[in-house]
Amino acid sequence: MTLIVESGYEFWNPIIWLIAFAVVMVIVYFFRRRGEEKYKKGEAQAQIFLCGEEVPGAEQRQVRGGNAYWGFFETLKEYYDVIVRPHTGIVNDYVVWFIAVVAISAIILFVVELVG
Amino acid sequence: MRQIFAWLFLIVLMVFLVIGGFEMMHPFGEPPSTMDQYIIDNAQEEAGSNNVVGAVVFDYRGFDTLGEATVLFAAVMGVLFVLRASEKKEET
Amino acid sequence: MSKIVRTVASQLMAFVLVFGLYVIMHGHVTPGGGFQGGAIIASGVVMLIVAFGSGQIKKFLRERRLSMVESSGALLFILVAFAGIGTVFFYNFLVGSRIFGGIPPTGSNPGDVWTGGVIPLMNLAVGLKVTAGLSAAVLALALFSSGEEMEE
Amino acid sequence: MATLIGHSSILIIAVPLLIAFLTPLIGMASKKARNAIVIGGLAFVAFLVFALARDVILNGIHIYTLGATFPGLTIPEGTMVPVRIILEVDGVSVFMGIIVAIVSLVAVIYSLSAMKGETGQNSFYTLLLLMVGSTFGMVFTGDLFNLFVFLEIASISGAALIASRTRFADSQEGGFKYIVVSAIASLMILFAIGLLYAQYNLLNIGALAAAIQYTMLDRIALVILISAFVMKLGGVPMHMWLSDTYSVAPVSITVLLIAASQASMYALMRICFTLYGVTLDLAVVGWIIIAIGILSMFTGVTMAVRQTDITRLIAYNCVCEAGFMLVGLGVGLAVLGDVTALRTYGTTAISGAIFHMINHALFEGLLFLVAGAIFYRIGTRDLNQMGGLGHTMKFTAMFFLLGALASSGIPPFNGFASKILIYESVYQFNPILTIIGILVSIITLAVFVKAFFSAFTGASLPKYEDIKEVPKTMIAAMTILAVIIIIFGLFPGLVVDWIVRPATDALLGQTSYINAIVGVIP
Amino acid sequence: MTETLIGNFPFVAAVVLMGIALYILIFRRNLIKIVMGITILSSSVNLFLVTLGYRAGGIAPIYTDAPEGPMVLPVVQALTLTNIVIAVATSALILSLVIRIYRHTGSLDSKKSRRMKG
Repeated sequence: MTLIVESGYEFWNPIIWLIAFAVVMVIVYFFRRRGEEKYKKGEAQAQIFLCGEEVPGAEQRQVRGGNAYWGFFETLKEYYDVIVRPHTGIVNDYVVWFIAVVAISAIILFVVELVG
Repeated sequence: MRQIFAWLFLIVLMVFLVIGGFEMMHPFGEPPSTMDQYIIDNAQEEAGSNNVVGAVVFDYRGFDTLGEATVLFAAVMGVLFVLRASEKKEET
Repeated sequence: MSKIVRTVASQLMAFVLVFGLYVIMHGHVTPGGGFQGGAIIASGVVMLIVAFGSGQIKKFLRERRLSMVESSGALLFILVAFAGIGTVFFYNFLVGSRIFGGIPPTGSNPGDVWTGGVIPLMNLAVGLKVTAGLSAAVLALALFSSGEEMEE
Repeated sequence: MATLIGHSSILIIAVPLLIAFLTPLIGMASKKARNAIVIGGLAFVAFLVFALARDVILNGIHIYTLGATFPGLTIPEGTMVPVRIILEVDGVSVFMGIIVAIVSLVAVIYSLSAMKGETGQNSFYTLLLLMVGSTFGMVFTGDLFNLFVFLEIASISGAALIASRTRFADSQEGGFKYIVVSAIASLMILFAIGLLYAQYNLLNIGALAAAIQYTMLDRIALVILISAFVMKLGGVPMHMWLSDTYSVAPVSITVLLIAASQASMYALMRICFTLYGVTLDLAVVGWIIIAIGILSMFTGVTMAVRQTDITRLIAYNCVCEAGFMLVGLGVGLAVLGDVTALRTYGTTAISGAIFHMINHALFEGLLFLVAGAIFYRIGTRDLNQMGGLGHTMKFTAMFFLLGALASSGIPPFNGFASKILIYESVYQFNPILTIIGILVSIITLAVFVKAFFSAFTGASLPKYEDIKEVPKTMIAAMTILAVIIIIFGLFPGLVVDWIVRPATDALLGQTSYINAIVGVIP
Repeated sequence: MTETLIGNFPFVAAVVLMGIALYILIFRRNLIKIVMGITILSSSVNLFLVTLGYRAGGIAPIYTDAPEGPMVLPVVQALTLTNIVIAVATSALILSLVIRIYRHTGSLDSKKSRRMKG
């Protein structure tokens, strides 16, 4: 009956972690306070500044989900070509994969038995 | 490509099952019967039923029959549920 | 379908009902039981649907009402199972009692219907349930595929 | 109370079925009475589950022989083998039972307003109750064929529920794929059960475990069983049905489908640890399961990054989380034979896998409920159409953030508590697996950052100006899961000590499981 | 060898039937044919279960006016009955789903009628 999760040779106690987190938050808040009195609402510094251009509307400012991580997919293009091709939504292929797993694991089991 | 691999895996699976069926199985006609022989002997006293299969279905393994009736109930409910009229639109 | 088919089907339905009820009620003595007898009667209903068309059958038989009958049959079945919970769930509490309580002599014997404990009751419940359920499923499929409107 | 506890294992299965048979009759009369009896029955079942869990953890395995003269009579006079169907409830079973109880209550509460606009609600609640009862049956039964029957009930009712939005083509397609895959998997399972029956003339798991000799037919049966159950829980490369079905089902059903997949995971554990145990050549089977787990983690998370459908994204994340459990399970299985390794890290790996199962059900359920709330309000699942919803749907946004952090293993949430167990135990088995796991967790965080920012943050779009927060009952359902997640995150030690360790010991205690059946010859 | 080869032939017949069913499920794209494949698969499992319970020269396990001789095993027959009902239920539900899919997409081909991939 303890608050500690023993895992092999390590332990994890969220209470200690939370205390440390709270201390860090207090320090961060202290630093943030020092800059706050320079901030005044309703002035130019509260506006969005886009290198002098006028700010586009909400629709254009939105980052679409499809556009996120563009470089990630560009880098891993070959990997994604390989990994997406089996995902044909055809139900027959699902059966093929099932039979493949059964056959391959059976072969592995019996090969190991014959060898060892 | 897909055809070749599908044929290959299917043939491998069939070979395993056929070998098992030929060689490893108990010979056809004399199965091991420790549990079933007890049921055949005692069905008349315990369940009071001449039909031993009926005794198994409704007494010894009656819970399976409840599940079986539930499967049929679920399927009929599902058929009526899938083929129902849905003109009453939701507000989304 | 033609008039001959309709007449023959409507006449045959009585025999189908009698045979199905026989199979259901003698399930603990002879081959058969609730599922088999229910399937027989449901096949009779399917024969009527084929002969008269689902539009005609719809007038006096709706799938919703059939599913009501089915759920009451399932309810009867599980209640019979619950009735044994004084000792154990699914306990055959009627063997040796006054209702269906006869115990047949060991070995080969001419069967006696008044045996089996709860098995005849369960056969009846399952027969009711299977009859209504299969008829409801087939009727729903026939109505939908023939473009009839379904109830909610 | 004692008699209630004595009969609780069957009542937990039979009461949902009874209410399911009653629901169409009551629903004709009044909707309020139907909802009341559904929620009341499930609350009663949940109470029974917790009482049974306390009893099992205190007093050991709970036996219930159906149809015998008294519940403990597993083997009748005149024979040496069990004849009747026996419910055998040990630590793992009650652990799974707790998962199903929580999840089913949440699903019903959520459905109250999420399904209000749909037709055919009587059939909906009937099928939902059938699914809950059959999932309880899967985790409580001690009989192989009974397991198959309950698997079939769960598959059929689940497929009908997935296809419940009949005006969308893709939901019909998802239901079709689910029922086809489930039918094939369960029929192969029945074939394997027939192989076992042909040699030992037994169907009871404990008696089979006592009698099994690992002949060639046992190997074939083992392979078929493992592959079929892995297919049912959605491990790569048999995961493709999962993203198709989870993404189109009503989310309250998806939460139940997660519980059903967890029940398949439980069946896999039962097969590997209890039925075969140390007789199977552990390293090979363990490494097969580890390989499937690694593939699931990597494929799931990399496929999740490129999805633009939010429920599909979370579904692929489910595949990834299932991979973590499979890896922990496989490591525990691979070292089952060697006592020192088992005591050093094998037990920890299995506890991590078991602890991750309930965490998985909780936070994936919360994420799916949030996605369903978004769909309920704006009527689309496409991330490209969303944006700025956090301005109006504040609770929903907070719940999504909570679930995302828990799922990607950020301290102090519960996902971290179970993942660290898996990491450190697996590290002593093979460091590369741990490195892959941490990498996968990082990509998981990236997945949810993408989903959160494109759905909730940003300037509020004009077309969603009038979007309101979702109704109270949906908020309540999500709040239940969120509170449980926070509690599990703050006090993981209590959870591990109270339910996870007993489950692990029950899973490793094959001899006690067998003796509970075979040992009590009158 | 040969007598086991001859004697165990019913098991192999069940396995061959299962092979036919799996062939249909792999290579036939028509949804109705997929339903037929599932039905044949369940029939093969039923055949396998029934052959498991056969005893040489056995009679039906019913005591009403039973002739002399050993009785075949009753449990597998109960399992077969359960599996038959389950197969009927499954095919009914799948057929209703197929009807819905055809109404929506106008095609019975599992490749043309799919909406979700990737």
